[in-house]
Order: sequence, then structure tokens, then C-alpha cells
Amino acid sequence: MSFEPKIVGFLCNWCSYTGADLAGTSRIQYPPNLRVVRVMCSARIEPTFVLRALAGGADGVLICGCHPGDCHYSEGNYKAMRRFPLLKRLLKDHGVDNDRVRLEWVSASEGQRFADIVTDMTERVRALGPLRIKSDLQTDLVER
Amino acid sequence: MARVGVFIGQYHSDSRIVFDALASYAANLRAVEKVRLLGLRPKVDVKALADEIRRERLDRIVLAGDSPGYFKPAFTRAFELAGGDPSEVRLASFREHGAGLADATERAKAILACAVHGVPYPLVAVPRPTTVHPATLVIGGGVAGIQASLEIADAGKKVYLVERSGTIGGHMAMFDKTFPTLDCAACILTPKMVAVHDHEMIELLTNSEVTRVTGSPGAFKVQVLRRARRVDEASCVACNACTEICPISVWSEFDANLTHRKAIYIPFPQAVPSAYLVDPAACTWVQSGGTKCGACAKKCPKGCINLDEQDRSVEIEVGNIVLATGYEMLDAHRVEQYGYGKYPNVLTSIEFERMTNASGPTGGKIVTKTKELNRRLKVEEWVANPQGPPPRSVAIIHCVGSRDPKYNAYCSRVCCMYSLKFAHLVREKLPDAACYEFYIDMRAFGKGYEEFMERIKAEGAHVVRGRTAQVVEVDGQLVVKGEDIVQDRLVQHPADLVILAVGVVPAQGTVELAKALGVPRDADGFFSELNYNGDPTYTERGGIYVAGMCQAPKDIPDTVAQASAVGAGVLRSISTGHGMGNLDSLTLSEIEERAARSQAAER
Amino acid sequence: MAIRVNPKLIDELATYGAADVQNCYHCGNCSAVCAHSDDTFVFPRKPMRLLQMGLEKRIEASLDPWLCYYCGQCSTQCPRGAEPGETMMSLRRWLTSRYDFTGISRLFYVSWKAEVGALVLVAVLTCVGFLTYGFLNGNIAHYDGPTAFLPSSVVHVFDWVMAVALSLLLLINAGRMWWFTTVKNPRIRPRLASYLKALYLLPLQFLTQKEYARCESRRPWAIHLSLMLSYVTMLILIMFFLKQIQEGPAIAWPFHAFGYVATAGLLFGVIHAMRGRIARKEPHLKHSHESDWIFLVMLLVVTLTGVVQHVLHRSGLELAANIAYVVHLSLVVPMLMLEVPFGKWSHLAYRPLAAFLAAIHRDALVSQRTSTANGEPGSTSRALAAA
Amino acid sequence: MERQRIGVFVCSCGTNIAHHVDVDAVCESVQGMPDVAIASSYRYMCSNPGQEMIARGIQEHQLTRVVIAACSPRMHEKTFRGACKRGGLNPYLCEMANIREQCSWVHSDRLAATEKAKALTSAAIRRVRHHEPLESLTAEMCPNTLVIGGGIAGLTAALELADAAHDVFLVEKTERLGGNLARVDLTAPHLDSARDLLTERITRVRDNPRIKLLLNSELRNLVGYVGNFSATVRTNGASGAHEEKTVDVGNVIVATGYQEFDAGRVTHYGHGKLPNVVTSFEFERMLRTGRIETRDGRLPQYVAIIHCVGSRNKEFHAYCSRVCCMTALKYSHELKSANPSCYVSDIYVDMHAFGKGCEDFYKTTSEVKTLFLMFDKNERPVIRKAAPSDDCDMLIEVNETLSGERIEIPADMVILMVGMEARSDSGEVARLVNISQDRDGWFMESHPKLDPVATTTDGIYIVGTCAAPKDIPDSVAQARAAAARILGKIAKGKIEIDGVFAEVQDERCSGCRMCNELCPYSAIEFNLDTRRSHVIPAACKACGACVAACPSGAIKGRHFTVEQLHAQIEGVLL
Repeated sequence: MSFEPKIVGFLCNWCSYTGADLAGTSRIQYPPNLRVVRVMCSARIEPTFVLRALAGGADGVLICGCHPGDCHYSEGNYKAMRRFPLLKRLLKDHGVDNDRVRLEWVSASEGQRFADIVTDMTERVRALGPLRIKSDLQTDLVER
Repeated sequence: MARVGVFIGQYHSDSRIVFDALASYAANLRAVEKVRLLGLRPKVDVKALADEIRRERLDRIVLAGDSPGYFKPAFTRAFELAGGDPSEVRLASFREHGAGLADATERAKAILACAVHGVPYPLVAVPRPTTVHPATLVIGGGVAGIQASLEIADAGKKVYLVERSGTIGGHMAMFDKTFPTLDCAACILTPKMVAVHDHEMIELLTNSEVTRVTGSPGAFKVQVLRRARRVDEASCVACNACTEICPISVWSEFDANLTHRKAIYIPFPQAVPSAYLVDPAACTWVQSGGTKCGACAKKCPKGCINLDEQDRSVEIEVGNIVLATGYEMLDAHRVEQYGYGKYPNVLTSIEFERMTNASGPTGGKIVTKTKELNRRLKVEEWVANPQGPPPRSVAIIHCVGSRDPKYNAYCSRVCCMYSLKFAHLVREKLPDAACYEFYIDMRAFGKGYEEFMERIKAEGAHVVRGRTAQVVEVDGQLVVKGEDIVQDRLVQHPADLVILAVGVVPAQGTVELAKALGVPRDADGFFSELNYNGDPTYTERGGIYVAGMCQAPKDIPDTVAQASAVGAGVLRSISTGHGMGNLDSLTLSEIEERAARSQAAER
Repeated sequence: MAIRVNPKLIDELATYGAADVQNCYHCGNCSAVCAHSDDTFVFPRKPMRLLQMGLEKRIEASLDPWLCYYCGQCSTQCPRGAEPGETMMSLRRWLTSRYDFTGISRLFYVSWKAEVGALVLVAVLTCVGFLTYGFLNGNIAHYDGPTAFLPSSVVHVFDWVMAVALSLLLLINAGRMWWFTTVKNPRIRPRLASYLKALYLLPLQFLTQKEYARCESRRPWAIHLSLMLSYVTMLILIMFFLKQIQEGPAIAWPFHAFGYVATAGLLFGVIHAMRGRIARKEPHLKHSHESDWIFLVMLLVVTLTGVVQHVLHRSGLELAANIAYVVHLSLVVPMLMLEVPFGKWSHLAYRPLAAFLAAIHRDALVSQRTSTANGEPGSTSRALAAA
Repeated sequence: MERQRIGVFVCSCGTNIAHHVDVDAVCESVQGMPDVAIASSYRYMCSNPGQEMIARGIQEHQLTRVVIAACSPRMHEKTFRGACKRGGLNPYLCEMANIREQCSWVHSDRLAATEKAKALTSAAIRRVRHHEPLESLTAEMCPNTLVIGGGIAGLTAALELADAAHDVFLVEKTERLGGNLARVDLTAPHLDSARDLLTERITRVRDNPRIKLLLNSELRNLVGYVGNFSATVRTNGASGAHEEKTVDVGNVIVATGYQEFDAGRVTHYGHGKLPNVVTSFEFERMLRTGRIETRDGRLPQYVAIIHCVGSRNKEFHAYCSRVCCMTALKYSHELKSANPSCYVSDIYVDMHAFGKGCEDFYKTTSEVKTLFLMFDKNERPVIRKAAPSDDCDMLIEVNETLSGERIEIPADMVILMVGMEARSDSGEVARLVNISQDRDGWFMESHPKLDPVATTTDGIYIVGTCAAPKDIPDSVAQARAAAARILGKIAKGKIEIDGVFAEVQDERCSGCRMCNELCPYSAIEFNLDTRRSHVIPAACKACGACVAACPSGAIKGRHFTVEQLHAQIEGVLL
């Protein structure tokens, strides 16, 4: 049996979650590897969420927010945009491939785009294989 | 004082106005210097008219008639040539302001007087405020009625919602997807239906009809016939035991006669109120006068069935009445060339809606009908069986009974879009099936509609510009004949399933209701609004409003907007008493006096 | 190359009877219900379109109007009241005036007064001519014999002269029809073989009007055919057996029997048509152009005067018979002279010719289509094959 | 943590969910989870009986938490919260798992979809354990309304509210009322006077003491929240001076309308270059002044009307502008009235005669011998000057679809039916009132069918053509619909504030003030006395930006707490 990665998605309520819903109402198919956690805004996503997910067995994390300029809360996505590179660097230092963590902009009308992103990400993470440092991370980072 | 010339001419011929009387009335108005009757669709000689204007030294022209705007440019031109101020060409439009009714001539005089004074008629013809009963009657429980009820009740005002059938929801409850977003109709509607049911300010009267309306705007007395449901609405838990035992099955109206229901039934699982009802025309007990059957009453675990319940009449007092009676589909049998009723696989749009509906008779599968034996009646029937063969090709015919004076001269406004939606559903559910759309003009006018059309085309539906002439059967194969105008050829597409995008007509009982309420109807049979542009939800009769399809065909967003709009009038009238009363309650001299006054005020 | 639209043509066609063509919104219903419309000749919608746009050259090159036999299905089913059937009728009138090189046809269609005037003029001339001849060479009291007022031999010669002249005129006009529709039509490259292959259609269509029979209702065809055959019978009798039918007073049954049947046919056909046009119930008889009435009235009075002349002659009232004869001839001659080449009657040539040319066009289009290789094949056959 | 009794309700949604997700398997899998008291499924959980089932379940099983695995919470969270409330449970103790839009509808592998549904449901169960009962608060509803835009929609909305005896501030950017309609002479399809319609509305607005009319004015700032907005309006004076004033309003109606498409952008129509190519609005002006003439003062013999200028094509706007077709038909009648001997060619794509009385109008236009010529929307007619030998000034070349011919149409005057487009300042307005725009710039409604006049921001309504092109009756209906909604809210007097907002835990706050700057709604205030920040619940929109940013973890995002989200993350990974 081929490796089926687990990917946790953090989606903002107004654009990306709606976009994901639209993919559903439009019946656009994508791999079932993504599990979504809804937040009101991408600015709500704390780095620990991502770490927690990776530590908990996720092979990848996808963060989606509104396109720059479209944030329901004016500029929450810019906050996410600024936090993300730092997180990525941190993860890279810990040996987590940058392809495993992604930040994407998906609007409420981009059901197709959402499906494409999920499909692409699933393929990439599948190619990377399971996240081997899971146990290390568990000892290092878990519990705050 | 202005020197006014009055020119009276008709564009359409039918009118109850006595034009000679009108002309002499106009001639007697103080400012009027010149009155001329132009007759029907006059040919205006601009040069001669300009000379006449100059000769008479006119500085205002009043053009009067059913639709005087049709002649206005000629008069504006002439007035300009004569050196006048073109903005002083005023219209006295009889059709716009409702001079087509019993006292047409009097109304026409009032409209004319206002125009002579240079004052818009609606500004003057405002009846005095009255006290208004705070309760409202909403007639019709479709999406329009539901929305209007919620809008009013949410403001804390009492609403009686009268619905003829056993459940609210109307046509929208029968749909699966709605264009252009393809979101599910039930998902939008059922929460609203539940909200109506649960609302403390809404009294839901289903299985009921308005029979008589008396009183005056602000204080109507309404007689409502409450047909016996024969099942206690409050205690029924919709356990389905009665339906299981009922031996009588008849065609299900809710499923557009594609499948059967019992004589005791619930129209659909999410019906509101969620209680069963008895169809007296089918029930053995009722038909036999209480001598036969009665199995359901015995079976009911809660004992909430009373097959002997009688119809009763209740009287309610309301201040405002909202008409939201909706529509029905034109009888497709009338459009003989498409063979509806003759060929089992020629379906109407509403039948197809039910067929594609996930909770419909085929569970959302698109199939061709198959012949099956009805074991009880020992007859063969064509039924939509989910196991039936799927169609290899589907033809969708637009404008069935629309845009043709033989049936409906008007455009039904929703068919183009729902037909495109059908094409999408066909292509989605049966990717191998060919799908043809025959249309005349593709009326994709709303927000996101044009984009939707492009999407459907891209999905591979064949869009043929040309009305279908005929559906015929050739060796057991349905063939749709038409002209493909863009390709400049005749086409004969074989189609296993033909869907007729049937136009809409006013709901049954519209005529009677219009009579009972004194609300005029237009040439197409729909309720007339007070003013096409300015007051699309009010009617000639004060305190009575229109919303949704009963005023003219329209789609769901427009219906919801109208229904909400009605709420504004109702709430305003309850709080202030403004906007009530018949326009007829004003006398001509009152209007003249008011017009003169507001003209003076404007100076 | 773009062709210029002429919005004025529609006004011109109104005088030919196309009153409602502007109402058409091009749903294509008419083309699809028409029994004659097919993949090659799609009408009436297409010609209506050309007419609305005023594309005269295209209409001139079109055979469509001649392939319509006006059953009226299109008009009955038209959702816009655009009267496609009547439009095709008026296009035939317009085309007739176009084919006619003299311009007389156009004059007649545009002005019924001109047509009546011309008829009266020719009638008077004929009358004067025959009276002069009669008084100079015979006795008005004698119908038969050497002193006959109008001997059949003389009339016979006159008939033949007229026939040749009319045929010539008609032939020229028919030639022009061929020229416009087939030679100058850029879309058609006809093959010589097709001409030969389709030749049989000319007599066949002329005598049977088979195409007409394909209309939804066959009654109009039957009536029209009887009228036409009666007329042809009369023509043959007059052209070849004038002597036999003019001799009297005994009745020459082998010839007259045909004459009586033909007369009955003519009277029946004409009266039926007139009653229909008055009742205006059937779609194809709803709209009558002035030229239709003139034609029918002429045909009726010609037949009636012929009957009167015949009855008087056989009753031995020779003087009266001669007068009736002169009246009869004064009506026949203008009718034939003006109606056959310039008027409604010209369709006796155009109809069969159109059927003949249509076959050639069809042939040409098929060969052109196959030569352009793998072009869009006929939709009907393809769709049916796919199923 | 205390023991909970969790009820799990799984919806089949007819076959919408059940088709790809084994609903019973989901029920079974969660049955054994800690704290789960019951797990059951039903055909339509959102229906009356479904909701009843939840309410009954809460009572019968003394449930303390509820999980509903069904559609998207965006669809029915409110419904199910209501059901919980009826069952006697705090509505926030309910959590939804989205197993339809994000599971059954997007996965066709039944096994995998069922697995995912199980994970999502178990995540919801884990999350719901940490839920806390939240109470909504109430706030005052200010009865005043701000209406932005003095066109027909704005005027109607203002009147409707003022007639019901509420104060309205009507803000109009220009110096006069009437908007685009004031540029129109007659309206389609009955050729009624636009002027009379506007005069009536404007007179009544001016005469109504409840309406404070602010001409030459613009909204500069809007702070606050539904029921309690504070709007700053700047009025430009005559001499360049301007004054700003701040008004308190409870609701805002945006009726800013549209702007006409700039015909000059379609270069081959030559607008601005060819003298007798005019836009529909320029032609309206001719109609109003009675001078339908070419630039050099001749009566045009041939007039051509070109539809869909800027609308319905790939290059400019994909959408239909909805009113131009009927307006074009109106021009035909008006041209024939002014000059019966002129020829009108109407060059269209599809004739959108859908409104009441419009099909008949189309027919009468045909009857007056308007020549209708159809072209494909992705092609474009080309206008060029005619030769001196022609009897016309211009020739329009186009592929005519109904005849299949390439034709030239003679014209002495060409009228371009310019479409509607979102105003160039619509982005600014959207930002000020915090609403979103679609890709064409039109304001987005909260739901096109459920709620066509409301927006995602409470208390902000959009009416008329600022939301999408529409005609006068539809604009008027929308204006009244928004007024109705506001009247209803005013009638209640108070508004409810959702229980979900952020709160600062005083004991943890270090007073760094980082959050104060971060909040887009200025909902966090700093108390100088206590040196602590605190959140104004009514202004908080619960985005959680401050929660994530607080260095000391002092801010708790209600209903999206760290514990809840962590539990959910763990849950989805099972």
C-alpha cells in the first residue's frame, strides 16, 4: 500500500474555508488527505498549532487565507504572511522540508484553486514520505 | 401663469377613458390654452407642431395618453424648434398611474391636472394616514411569503401566513440546486421554513385559503377557510405509521407526478409543519362517508388522526395584506408539438427538477421512464425508476409556452437559467450523455449568470440557437427537430429525454383573489403593481402588497428582495399609518387643489 | 467582402404584400416545421432574414421562395405573427418583377391601377382589332361558315402568334431566373451532368406539382392541380383543336367533353379560391394582394364569357354569340398577354424551373461539400448515426 | 477535566453525505470514544424532525455537549445552535464537523471519505469537550441610519425609513440628488418619465424633516459596530473649504450606484474620434434637449445602436449590464418618434427582454421596423467612415449571426449602449464600511438568495446597482428591503452581540500594548490606570489576531481557544 500522508489544514473562515466549501458544492474532487481546522482568520494561527500538528503525526500543514487585500478583517492575512517565513526557517532548522508547510491564498470563489493546491500538496508530501523526525519533535517541542 | 398646451394621444387602443370629456375638462383648466386630441398612434408633423406652439405661445406642453412617452421626442423636438424649454414637456401617463380601471376618466383627469401644474402625480395622490391594525396577512407560503413573514415578524409584528397546501416552501422546496451558484435549495430554504414555524409572532395556517376580504385598508376582516387536515398538527410526530398502512396511493404532486404518495401523507420529509395530512379526494373513509377503511386512524400510535374533521372558517383582522401567491407551470399539454403527455420521456422542467433532486423519486438519478405494472390498479404506468436506463442524450427546449401570444406572450425570466442548470446537471451526472439546449435568446442577465452560461458551454452542452419546432418519435426514438440558426441548417437530434422549459403562469385562484381584494391584474394575468418603476411592491389598493412571482416572473434573489421590500411598507404603515387607503379615496378637486399647492410651494 | 444592408427594402416589399416580416425574431420555428425546408434550402426564416436586412442580391440568387407552396404551417405556428408564408408569397411577387426584364411586372405589382389600366387598354385594343377585322371580313350575324364574323382559322393564327410571343417573353424571364440563381450565384458551381439528370423534373413538376403535395395539407394541392390541369386542357384544346371546338352548332363530344370538364374545373377552382380569400380562414388565403384579386376576377370573367359564348352559339343565337366571343377574346388576350409573362401566371414557368434548378443546386452543393473534404457533414445524418 | 456527556448526530443529508460516507460506520466509530453518550444518524438533521431529535436527545440523555457531523458550519451552525438552545443547552456547546462540503462532496473513494469523516467527527468531539457556555450580550440600537448615495435607491431607502419616523442622514457626493437616473429622459419599457419619478422622491426627501441631507459630502470614516456606528462625513464647501461632522447611526445603507463604462476603451468604436458616435448617456442628453442631430446639425437618416459595449465580453466585463437592451429598444421608439423616416439598426447579442412588459416592448419595437442584427459577443463590430459616394456617414462592419453574412450597416449616428461598472471609488467605500467586493468590483451580499441586501458586516446593507447591475424596479425593491430589515431591527430597540469575542485575562496582561495596534477594529483599549488592555466586546469581530500575537498568552479567543484548537488538531490526526 502506498504511503498516504496526513495533512492538517488551517483555513480562514471567510475566504479559504468558503472556497473549500465551494469546491464541495461544485463537486471538485481532491485527495482525502487533508483534514481541516477552521479558524476565523489566518492571523489566529499560532506557530504552535503547526508544530503541534507536525508533532501529532501530520506529514504536512497547509495554511490558507484570503488573498492579500481581501481579508475580512482588513489585514489579518498580512500578519500571517509575516509570521510564516519565520516559522519556515525554524522548521527547516529542525529538518522539516519546506515543502511540508505551505501558506496559500484561496478566495471564496476559488474552489478549483483550493482543490488544485490540495492535490499538489498531497503529491509533494507523498513524494517526501512520512515525517521521520516526529519522535524527536515530540520530545523537544511538545507541551508548552 | 404658464400657457399650457394639452395633447392627448393613445399608443394602445384599449381604454375606458372618455376622451371628449377629458378634453373638455382639460380645456377648462385655468392655465390651459390649447387642447388637441391626436387619436391613436398619431403621426406628428414636427414642423407644423412647432408652428402651432409658436402661434399659441405655449410654454408648457402636457402630453397625455396611456403611454405618452412614445410621442415625447417629437414634441420635445417641436418645442425646442419653437424656442421653448424642452424640459417643460410633461407627461400625463394614464397607464403608469393606473387610469385603466372603473373610473378611468376621473383618474385620467386627476393625472392630467397634476401634469398641467407640473407636479408628479404620485407626489400628490397620497391618501391620508389612517390607523392600522398591527397584524398582517401573508397569502402564500413560498419563499416570498416566508421571507415577507419573517421580515415583519422579526420586527415584532403579528403575521398570519396562509398557505393553500399542506406545507410551506412552495416551488423552491421542490428544487435541488439553484442557479447560478448551484447551492442546494433545501439548504437555504429549510432553515427559513423552520424559522417561520418556530416564530412566536407567526401564526401558520396551512391547508387554508382566503375566501373573503372586507373592510378597508388598515382594518381588513379576512375570512380564511381552514380545510380539515384530519391529523392533529401539534401532536403528529411524523412517524409514518399511517402512511405505511394506507392502501390508497395516488400521484404525488410534490414529486410532480413522477411517483406515488398515499392518501394520508406528508408532502416531503422536511415539510413544515412536520405533520401528515389526509387528501380527502383520495381517502376511502372520506369518500365513503365514514363507512370504509379508516385503517390509519386505528394504527396511529398517538391517536392524532381524526378522519371526520370538518373544514371550518375563521375570521382574522389585519391591517395589511401581502400577496405572495406565486405561480404554477403552464400546462405543457397545450403546446402540442412537443408531445408532452403523448411521449412519456418528454418531461416538464418541474418533473426534471424532482428527478435530479437527491431526495426525489429517483434519488437524483437522471433516467428515462420505464413501463411498469401498477399491481393494485392492474394498469401499466410509465414511472421514473432509479434503476431505469439513463438517457444517452437529453434535449432541453427553452421558451415552451413563453414568448408566444398563443400561450404566454411574456418571457418567464427563469427558464434560460434553470435550463442551463439542467444542462450542467446532465453533464455532471451523465458525462457520456449528449445535451442539447434549444433557445431563442439566452437571457443570462443576473449577477454571475453570464459567467454561469459560459461555464455550462465549456462543460460541453451543445447550445443551439433556434426554437424547437417539434418532438416526434421515429422508430421508437424521440427526435427533436429545429433550426440551428447559427450553423444555418436544420437539425434533428435524437433525444432519449426531452425536457420542456415550461413557462410560468399566475397561480390558480389568482383571478378570484384579485376580485376578492380589488387588486387589478395586468394583461398577462399577474397582479399589477402600483407603479412600474417607483412602487413595484405596492398595489392600487392601499394596504395590499405584492411580492414574488405573483407580480411577474422573477428569480429567487429578486423575489427575496421584493418580499423584504414589502416588509418596509407594512412596518412603516403600522408605525405611522402612512401609505394606506385607496387612491380612489381622494376626490378630483382635492388632487387639483393639492397639485396647485405643491406647484406654488415649488416656486 | 461585406455586403451593405439596405433597410429600405422592407418598405418596398410591403407593397408586394410582406406586411409583418419585421416582427420575426428568428426562432427558426418556421424552417423546422416546413415540409420543404431541408439541409440545402433552409427557409422561410433565412429569406425573411435576407429581406429584413435588404440583401437584394442574396434574395435574387435564392430559389427558396419558389420552393415554398404556402401551406401556411409556418404562419400558423409563428410566435411573432410575422407571417412567413405571406412573406414568401410576396418574395415570389418581388422576384417575378426582378426576373422580368421589361419592368412591367414591377409596375403591376407596385400599382394595381397600372395593372388594371393596362388590362383595359389591351382589352380595348383587342376589341377594336377583332371588331375591325370582323366587320371588314365577315358578318356579325354569322358565327360559322365562310362569312363568319371571326373565323376560327384566323383566331387560331392569332393564338399561335400570341403564344410564341408570350413564350418568348416568359423564356427570357425564366432565363434570367436561371442566370440570377445559378450562374451568378457564387456559392453554386453547377455541373452540366446535373442539368441533364434533373431535366425530367421540368415536365414532371409542371404536370403533377409533386412538390406542392408534400405540404402538411394536401387539399390546396389537389385544388390547384385541378385548376391547372383544367387550364392546360383548355390551352391544348384552343391551340390544337380550335376548329373542332368552334364549329357548331352541333356539339363535338370527343372535344367538348374535355372542354366541359375543364370549364367545370376552372369554375370550381376559381370560385373556391375567391370564397377562401373572402373567408380568410385558411392561412394561405388570409392575405390577398391586389394582383391576386385581379387575376382571379380575370380568370372568372374569362371563363364565364367563354361559357356564355358557347351556350349562345349552340343555341343558334349567332349575333349574340359573336358579341360574347369578342368580349371573351377581349378579356382572354389581356389576361394572357399581361398575366403570363408579367403577372401571377408566370409561376407556371418559374415553379417547375425552380424545382429543376433546386436539384442542380443540391447536386452542386453535395459535390462541393465532398470536394472540400471532411467538412462538417450533414447534421441530421450524423446525429442520427451517432445514436 | 470534568466528565462530559456528548451527543453525536450524524446527518445523511439525503444521499448527499450518505452516498460517499458510511454514516453508520461514523456513528459506530465514535460510539466508543470517551464521554460520548449517544451517536445517531438521521436523513436530514436540519429538518424540523432532525432538529427535534437533537433537542430531545439533549433532554433524554442529559447531554452536556453536542457534535453534529453534517454540512458546513457556514450553512447550518446557526440552525443547530438553535436546536441546542431549544433542548436547553447553551448554543456554544455545540460543534459541527463538516463531512459534506469538505468530505462527501469532494471524495469519491467511499472508504477514504468515511475515514476522513470519522477523523473530522472525532476532532469535533475532542474540541467540544473544551467548549464553554457563552452568553450573547446586548447593545443599544441607534435608530438613525446613514444612507450613502442619493440616486433612486438611496432616495427610496431614506424615504422609507424617514416616513416611519426615524432619522436618516443622506450623504451624496455630488451637488445634486438623482444619481444616474437624473441623466435619463424616459424609462423602459413603458417610456414613463424618469424626471417625474425623481421629482417625486426628491421633493419628498427635501420636505421630510427627518432626513438630513448632506450634499457635496463623503463618508470619511466609519467606526463602531451594528447599532452603534459613528460616521464621519466631510462636506465640501463652495470655496474649497470643508467641514467634517460625526454622526451616530445604527445602520448604514450603501447605495452608491454605478458608473458608466468608458466607451473610449473600445478603440475600434471610435468614440471620441468619430463625431457621431455617442454613448447612451450622450444620447439621453439629446433626447432631453430635443436635438437628435448629428454634430453638424443634420437629422440622422440611419441610426445604429450597438449593444453590450463593455459588457459580456472577455476583454472588458464578462457580466451583462441588464438594463441596456431595454434602453436600446426605447431609443428605437424615441428615434422613430422624433423622425419617423429614419432607419434604426439595433445590433445586439441576445435580447434580454426578461422583465414585466419587456417582451411586449420588444415586439412593438420590431413592429416599428427596427432592424435587429445579431452578432457574437466575442466579436466586435467595426465602425469606419463611409466613402463620399455613400448616402451615410459611417459604415459598421460585422458578422451577422442570424444570416451568416458579413455585412455593412449604414449609419449617420451610432449609439453605444455602455454597460455599468463598479464605481472607481467603490474600493474606497468597501474599505470604509468593511465589506467585500467581487472580482468585478461589485459589493458582495452576504448570500445572493437568502439575503441579497445584507453584507457580511452586520448593519451594513447594499442596495441598487452598487451590488450588481439592475433596473429601477429592482433597485427600488432592494432599497425598501434594506429599509425593512433596518425597521425591524430598530423596532426591537436592542441588538444581540454574539458571545464569541476576545477577552484579555487581566492577571496575565503585561500591558505591552502590542495588541492595541494590531486590532483592525480598534476594539482593544488600554486602561492607563490599571496599565492593562481590555477588549470592547461589541466592537470585537473575533478574528483572533490579538490572541495569536499576545506574547504573554493573555488574550483568550472565546470559542477558538488554544485548548480547543489543540484538541481539534489532535483529533483530525487520529
